[in-house]
Amino acid sequence: MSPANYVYLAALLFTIGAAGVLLRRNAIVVFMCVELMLNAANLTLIAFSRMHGNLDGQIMAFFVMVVAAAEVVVGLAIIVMLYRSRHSASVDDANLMKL
Amino acid sequence: MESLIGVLVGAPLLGAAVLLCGGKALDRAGHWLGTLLAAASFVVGAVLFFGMLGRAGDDRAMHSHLWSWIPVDGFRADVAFQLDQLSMTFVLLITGVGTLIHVYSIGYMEHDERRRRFFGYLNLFLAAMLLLVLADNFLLLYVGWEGVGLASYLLIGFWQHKPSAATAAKKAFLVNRVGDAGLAIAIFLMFTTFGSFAFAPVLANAGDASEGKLTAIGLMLLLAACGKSAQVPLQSWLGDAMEGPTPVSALIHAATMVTAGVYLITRSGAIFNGAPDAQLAVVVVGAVTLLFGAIVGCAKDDIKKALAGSTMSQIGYMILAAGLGPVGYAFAIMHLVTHGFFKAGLFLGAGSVMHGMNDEVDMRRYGGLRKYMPVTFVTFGLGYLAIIGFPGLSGFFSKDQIIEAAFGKGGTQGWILGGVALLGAAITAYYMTRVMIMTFFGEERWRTERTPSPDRPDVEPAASVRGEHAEPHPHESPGVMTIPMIVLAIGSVAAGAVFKLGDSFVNWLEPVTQFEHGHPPVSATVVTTATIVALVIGVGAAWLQYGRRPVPAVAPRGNLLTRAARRDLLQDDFNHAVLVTGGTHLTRSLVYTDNKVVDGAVNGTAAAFGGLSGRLRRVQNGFARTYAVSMFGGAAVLIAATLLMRAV
Amino acid sequence: MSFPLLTVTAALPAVGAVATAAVPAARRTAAKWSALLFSLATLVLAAVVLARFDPDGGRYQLTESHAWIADFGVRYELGVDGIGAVMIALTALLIPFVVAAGWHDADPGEERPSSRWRPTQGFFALILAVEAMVIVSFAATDVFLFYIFFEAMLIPMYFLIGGFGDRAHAAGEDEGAKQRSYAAVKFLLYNLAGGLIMLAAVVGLYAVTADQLGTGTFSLQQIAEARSSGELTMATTTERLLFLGFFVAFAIKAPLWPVHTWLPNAMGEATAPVAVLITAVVDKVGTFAMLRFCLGLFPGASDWATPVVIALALVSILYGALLAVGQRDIKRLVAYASISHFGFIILGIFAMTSQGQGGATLYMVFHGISTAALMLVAGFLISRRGSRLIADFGGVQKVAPVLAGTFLVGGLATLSLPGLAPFVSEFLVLVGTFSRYPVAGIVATAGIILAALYVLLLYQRTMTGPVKRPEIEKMPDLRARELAVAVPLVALLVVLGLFPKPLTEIVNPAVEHTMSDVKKTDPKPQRPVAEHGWFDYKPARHSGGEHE
Amino acid sequence: MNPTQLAVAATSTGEAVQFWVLGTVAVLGGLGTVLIRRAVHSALCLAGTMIILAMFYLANGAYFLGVVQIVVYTGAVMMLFLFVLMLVGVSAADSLKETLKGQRWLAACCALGLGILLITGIGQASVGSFTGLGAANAGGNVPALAELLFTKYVVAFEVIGALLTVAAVGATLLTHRERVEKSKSQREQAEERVRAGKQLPPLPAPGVYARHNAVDRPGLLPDGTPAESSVSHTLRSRGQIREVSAEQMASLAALEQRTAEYHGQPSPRRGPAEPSRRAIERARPQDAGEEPADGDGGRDSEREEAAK
Repeated sequence: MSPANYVYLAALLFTIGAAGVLLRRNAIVVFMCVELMLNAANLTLIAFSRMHGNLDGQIMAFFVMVVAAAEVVVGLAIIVMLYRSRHSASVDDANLMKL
Repeated sequence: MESLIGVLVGAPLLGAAVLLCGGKALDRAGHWLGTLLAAASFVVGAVLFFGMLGRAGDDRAMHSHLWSWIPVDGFRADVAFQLDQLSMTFVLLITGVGTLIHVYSIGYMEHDERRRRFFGYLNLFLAAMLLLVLADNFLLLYVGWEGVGLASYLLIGFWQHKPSAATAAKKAFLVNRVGDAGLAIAIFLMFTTFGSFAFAPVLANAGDASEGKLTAIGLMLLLAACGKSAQVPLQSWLGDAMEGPTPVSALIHAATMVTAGVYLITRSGAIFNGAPDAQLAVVVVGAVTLLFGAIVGCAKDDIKKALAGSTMSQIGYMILAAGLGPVGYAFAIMHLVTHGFFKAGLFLGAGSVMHGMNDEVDMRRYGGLRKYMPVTFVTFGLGYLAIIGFPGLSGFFSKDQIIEAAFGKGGTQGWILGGVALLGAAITAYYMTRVMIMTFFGEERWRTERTPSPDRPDVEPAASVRGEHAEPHPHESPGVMTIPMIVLAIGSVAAGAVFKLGDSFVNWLEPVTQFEHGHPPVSATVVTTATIVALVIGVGAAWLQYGRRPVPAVAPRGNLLTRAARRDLLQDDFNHAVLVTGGTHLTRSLVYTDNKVVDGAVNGTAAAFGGLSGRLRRVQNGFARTYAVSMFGGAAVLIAATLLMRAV
Repeated sequence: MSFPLLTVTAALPAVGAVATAAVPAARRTAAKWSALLFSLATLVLAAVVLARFDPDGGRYQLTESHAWIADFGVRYELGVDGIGAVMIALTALLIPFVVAAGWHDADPGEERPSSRWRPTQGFFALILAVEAMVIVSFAATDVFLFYIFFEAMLIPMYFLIGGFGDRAHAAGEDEGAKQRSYAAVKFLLYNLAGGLIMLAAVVGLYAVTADQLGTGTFSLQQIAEARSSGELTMATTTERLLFLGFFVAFAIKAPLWPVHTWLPNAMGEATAPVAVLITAVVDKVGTFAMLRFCLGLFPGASDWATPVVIALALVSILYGALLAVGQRDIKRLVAYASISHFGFIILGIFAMTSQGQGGATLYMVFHGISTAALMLVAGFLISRRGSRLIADFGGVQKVAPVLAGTFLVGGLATLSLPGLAPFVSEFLVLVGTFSRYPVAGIVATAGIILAALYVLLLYQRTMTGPVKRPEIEKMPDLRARELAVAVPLVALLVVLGLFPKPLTEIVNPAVEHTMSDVKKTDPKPQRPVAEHGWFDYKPARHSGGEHE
Repeated sequence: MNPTQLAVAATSTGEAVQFWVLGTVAVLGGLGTVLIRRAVHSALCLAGTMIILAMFYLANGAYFLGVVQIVVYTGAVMMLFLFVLMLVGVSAADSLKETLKGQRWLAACCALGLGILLITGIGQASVGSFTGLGAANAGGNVPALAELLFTKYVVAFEVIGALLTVAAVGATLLTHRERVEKSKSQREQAEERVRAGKQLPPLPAPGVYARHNAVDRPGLLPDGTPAESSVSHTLRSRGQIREVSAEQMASLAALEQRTAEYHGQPSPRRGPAEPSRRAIERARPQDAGEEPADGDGGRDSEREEAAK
């Protein structure tokens, strides 16, 4: 079995995640889709790590996880804030960012 | 001796500077200072004249180089003077008549609070006019040329509080400016043809240049002369210029400045000699103006405007003579000088009449004034006799010569020109007799009131009706005014005979202008006789119309020609319709264009960008998902581009 | 290493600007005097520059050269030829008048009495800053150095136009402020757009020199040397594009039709002294730079563009004059008259004759002085009446004869009356143009008729006629300060009109250098007259018959 | 099978089978995350996908990460998601109606395009075969990772630590609600009440006359009307108060009547049965249906209150 399979799988998951980000309105679900994309990236990293026979890829995946965790923490905090002020978690309701 | 030439110009220039820059302290003595400096200039001129007489005819020209003015690589203009016989003639005329008119103005302007400034302007005029005739190159002549224009502008508009005076001044300057442009172009042509525009090299080498060039230069010079000398088609300003004080009309718009065109053509004789087409144009202009001015002069009721028409006509004679070439130059200048005397005298007389009549200018409000103003009557009468060419007086000699020379042109042209000149002489006699009769003879029409009647709303009410003055009490003017009139009257009587005596004047000018005898198809005696006949006809017609019958106090409507002549033969109407109205529309549309089209193009571009960004702004709709789409789309495009680059 | 005279001349007003800005808020008069003294000191230095300049010496004199941005071959290079020296002198001459005329223009009004509000200090400091930048622009022989100051000038000018408008606005204070900010923004955008185009050309020039010489340079002298030795040859298209980049910037600055529309707005809304600063000083950088950079760096392209430029200049002359006739606002009238005059200057430059270019240089100087005289006196007039509309005046001559007199002299200078300075330059430009392009010369001559029309119309409508309005009846004549501004300018106009020789002597060699840059010689007259021989001139006797 | 060997023997058939089975499930989980309306279900799908990914990690020799994926990601992070979901509303579900015009098409295009491009890109890349992590993991996966982390990547590690700290503090700060103004003292509150014109003394107690002391029954005012303010607002809005019945009111009135007669006093005002009824109706909106004549008025006033 070729490492390419893992990479194809990752690409598929990444694309699904991207579609989710674009389609879903619930901020939390959007966030989950972002997580999916990150995980897809991690999968490639780990697959490549095995392919090359060193652990740098795993280290990268580790860092990605940490960053994702930090991002989730801050992101969810923002969502909570948003919900408090707008009583909604829909990304479409926060549409003041325009000219 | 040469260094005195500078003084000629310098003295009045100093006077102008002092009088115009000096404060009110000079108000009391300013007029004397101005007169003194004018007289000083005359004295210097006389000294130079006698010095000149002491030398041989070919050796009389003097030069004085003052300083290098504009030296730019190949283009050299200097402030340098040249005093030859032609210039000398003018110097004496200008300073002489100028001084007399200064004296006259002391009386005439006595009650004007701005008299100091008036004398300053008069001095400025003298300086500019002397510069004009003394310059040794065309550029310096141009300085004098525009300088007299400025002085004329200032003096016509001297009573600036009158809108009509201000308008007339502006008109005079503008029309002159058109002529000035012609002079400028003539100078450009000289520079490109000869590499110089000093008299000596240009005139000496004129024969070498191509006839086309010379014709072009000649026509441009003629344009300049038309402007300054009020010749058709640039004559329209002269009548309006009578808004100025009467001494100004006498000095500038009769005796000196308006004859500058004749000077220019005579001075550039060498150029015209090489360009027969240009000469023909000069002659035509002179002949047309001669009739034009005379006809206008017949119809005007304003005494000054009638005289202005006469001036135009007389200068037409001079231009006509100058256009005849070496045959006529000397006669043109001779008529110029005699005209300087009698026309200045006539204007001063008119001024004296107005002075006694509360500034009334309408001759229909005059009549029978000979009893009240004997000196004015006599001097005016002598001037009158001189201008109509009464045998023995100055006008007779000078005008007769011109008519003879015109016939001498030869062929059909000669007959036409001679005929026109003869006709002009008859009309001159007619309108001058009319002026004379209406002013000094007949019933005393100034005693009757006159108001504009409903059917003639264009009639200007009499001065007394206008409420400006009370009923006039005609009286003789003070001595300071009559003495210059007497001197000028003597000049009008005697100058012609003196000049004619032994052809002294022609011989005097001959080294500068050359002279050749014309060959008229008929003998001189016949021409003289014809002239006298024309004179008699003119006087008779005028007497029949105005002497035998009482002059109506309100001008009759008159026939078509009269009405047209009253309106300066419709030239102003033409100018107004074509130039003023057209110009106004042009400027208005250009102002509109500048705001809407030129500026609009720029503002439109700005607005287009604004509109575009307004559209693009809508893409920024605030929805995070839309932004996300563009982000992913961008990423997709980038990946596509990378893949494509690799593929290629 | 000699004394850096040019740097000091340029630095002095800059120091003055800082000093003036630092004057405490309450001591406004001290700020005014500081500005006046610094500008006068600069005038003295400029006179020294003029005196030290040797017309027979090398092309660029008083040179200074220091490395600046070595990586890009940018050097701090100053030096003046005759034209530059004269222009620096003009700048230094006019600023004291501008300062004196604007003495009360920036006094804080009743509405802003706060002691921390310091408009006066700012106004005069900005004027001095402009002076410093203009002097560097005239002295810079490094293209990049020139570019920086050419652009930097916009900043103080922007604030001068937008911040210190004319209080006399017909449409009221608020509308006035709106118009003013519009004018300032328009000024900035136009000139910025030109500057950006020029920046591209500057970079392009660097690329060309770097490509061909190995090391890129902006130095005029180096480029000229490389060109004459054949090391540097620009491809025709490259040269034309670079020329256009420079020319557009200068044409906007100058301003040339059709990119002129910022000038009437800017001059109309700014105070009269600032308007003088714009048209008499700052705009001259544009025409000066055409002469030095467009012709000096791209002679071939200049030759190529000449027909179009001449056509545009002619349009400017007639169009500006006709629009001046149609104006109802005194200051806008002067602005359009200036557009007409700038047309003459550009015409003279591109006529490529020594008379034309010498005339154009003199024109820059004399137009500066004459416009200053006319505009400053107009400013005095406007401040008395509180209106800029011509229709609001009439009969001023009667109540204020000295004001009317100086105004008339300024106007007559504007219409190039012989005897006053502008005549000399205008005539030279016309002769120079005519000798190469006769038709253009004749068309331009029509401009002098129109000039008479707009000047005399203006004078007639404002000064003559009966006094109809009570505001005019009480109008005072020129005060001592105003006389001190008007009289020297008028005197200069007269003196330079009669004795322009000192200036022409300085300018002539520089013009010859420019002419050799563009490889042009004056057209020869058809029948040249060898030398002025009028002392031994005897009129030839014509028999007369030969022409008949 | 030895895990090390598993990693080395890269492409066993077992792994292939595992890949295809689990991979399919992972994709289905991903699709579920995106497509299911209810957020909780989405989260569950995602958690499933993540666990499968953890298995892939393990299969690829990343034992530490596989465990971390399960513990930290699936365990902690997803729980965090669920917590926030609870906070925001478990029942929250996206409606299927797309609000942004063309968004769905654009999103589909983007996603499809991105996917196609990615897959094309991978197809063009020359992906080799597995080298295997046998050598790298020789001393155990965790020590090997640790060695790298604390030597080669120590700076990044520190920075990421700082990032985590900052993120934690930031999240705390974001969600923390600072009291922006000083709390009012009793006196200030009293003054405010006076100024607002509210009732100053304590509210009347419910259930007067000692007949009813329950809090759900209004006290009666001296004129016999029930005092609405005597019962808790909460009880009333829940509809949990009891009315003062008409009979009781009537008997009360009769009692007073008799008392008056006994004292020979003139007859007191007629008991305010009508107003009291109205007041009670107002207090009990759910009873309005029984007496339609009065019910409309009650309902109207209720709407007014709700509007306020």
